[in-house]
Amino acid sequence: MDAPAAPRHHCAVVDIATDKLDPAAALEFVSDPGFGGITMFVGRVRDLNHGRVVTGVSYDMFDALALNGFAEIAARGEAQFGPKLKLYIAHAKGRLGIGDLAVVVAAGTPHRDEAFRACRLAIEAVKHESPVWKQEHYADGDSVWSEGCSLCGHDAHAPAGEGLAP
Amino acid sequence: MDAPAAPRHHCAVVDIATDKLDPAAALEFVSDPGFGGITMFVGRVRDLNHGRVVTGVSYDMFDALALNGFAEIAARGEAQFGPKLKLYIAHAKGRLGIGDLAVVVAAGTPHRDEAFRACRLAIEAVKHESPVWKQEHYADGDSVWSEGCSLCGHDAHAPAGEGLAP
Amino acid sequence: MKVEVKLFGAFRDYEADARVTLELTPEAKVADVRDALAAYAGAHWPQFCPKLLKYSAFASERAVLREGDPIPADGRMAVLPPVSGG
Amino acid sequence: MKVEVKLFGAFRDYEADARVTLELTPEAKVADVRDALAAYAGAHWPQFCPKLLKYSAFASERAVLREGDPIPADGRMAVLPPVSGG
Repeated sequence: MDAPAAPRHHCAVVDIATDKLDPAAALEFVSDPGFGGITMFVGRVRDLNHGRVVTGVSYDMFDALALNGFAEIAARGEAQFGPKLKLYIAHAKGRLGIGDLAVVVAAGTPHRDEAFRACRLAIEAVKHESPVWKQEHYADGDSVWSEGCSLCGHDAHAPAGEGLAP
Repeated sequence: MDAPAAPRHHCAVVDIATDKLDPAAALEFVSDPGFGGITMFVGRVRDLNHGRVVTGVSYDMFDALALNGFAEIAARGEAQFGPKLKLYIAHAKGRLGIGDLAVVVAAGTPHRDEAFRACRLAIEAVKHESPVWKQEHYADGDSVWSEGCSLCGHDAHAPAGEGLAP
Repeated sequence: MKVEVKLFGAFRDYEADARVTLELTPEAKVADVRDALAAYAGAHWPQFCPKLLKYSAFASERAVLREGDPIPADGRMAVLPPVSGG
Repeated sequence: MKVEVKLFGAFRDYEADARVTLELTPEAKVADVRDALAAYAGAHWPQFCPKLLKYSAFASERAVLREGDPIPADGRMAVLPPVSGG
């Protein structure tokens, strides 16, 4: 089958000061008459993390590099699952409250197994590779940058609990 | 943590003559301030199956047994993932056109891995165990009941291509 | 006793009202209902493919039944061809 | 040459305008920028934990860079602490 003319991948950084993540738009984007399966992941801000009461989070992002990375993730999905894949990747930036949407990833494919695998591939890549940083704000007034995944090739993950943040 | 008071599982058979599947309601239902991950699967009617042009499908369903089965699937999810799980399972019955939603399954959990696994567990169980039968209608006027999964304990799957339908 | 078997999926093509009433003894098991339905199909459904019944299960409104299970007390059953939801 | 390093995440806490300008030779590599930033941090950021830089990567707007890569021609870089999106 020839690739359809419309873009098959949508990548976005959404500044929630002026906009918001839209799961319905994600479903719509990855839909196709030839697709029977759509899998969507929605990440939301939780009220508790490691036992601390969270009142909100701030996401910092290197927009240009993040968008490049999202497009690269989509290309990787297409290399793995072929052109019969539509992928939607959108991440929020700015200050979010509890329950606010932080990330929406959706994958549409002819069959469900590829939809699940493509969606999982995309959200894992977004989480582990994208230049996005989360700062949690706590009920006691404290704020802490989350420890995360090191992008240094020589050491894929920073050890947990080493106190990288000041 | 005590189980919350609100029902954690929503199971429905939706007669699309009078109603329709609602992914937004599914997302809303499985949301919780303590949940960071939501995974949703949406199954839609495809325009092609095994190379034949499909114009629509009809879903037949044994409603009472199907609802019992959905509740049993939810109980299985809770046994596997614990009470911090909200699950939404809804399947359409009646005549559907191309692109219409056939099934919506959503799982909300504190973290994303459980959300993916619970959603996958639920859709696989719905597909393989629920008393639902799909009849495909083709452009040439023909209609065929899809071959499927046998519920006989002695023989879990009917062999493909044996021509079970008349 | 009379046992009413609801028909679903491909079985619907054989009976306009999607049900068959069979006569069985009170001590009959699900396997006997299967035999009785096979006999009924052989007598009334000339186009019927016996493989469909071979791969079908029987159920009450609450559960799929095994071959050795007794017939539900209310005599209400269903025959479930291989399922294809989702 | 002047190299402007944008600061993200936990690095933002150390400079109000979230950038540092470093002086490097034209043939400098990414590893030299890392050393220069470590020296800058040691001189200007009393609260700084050196482990943060150890686990951080450098990047242009287009890609994460390796230690042996040359500095981008436009002198614009970013330091990326461990990421925590999603």
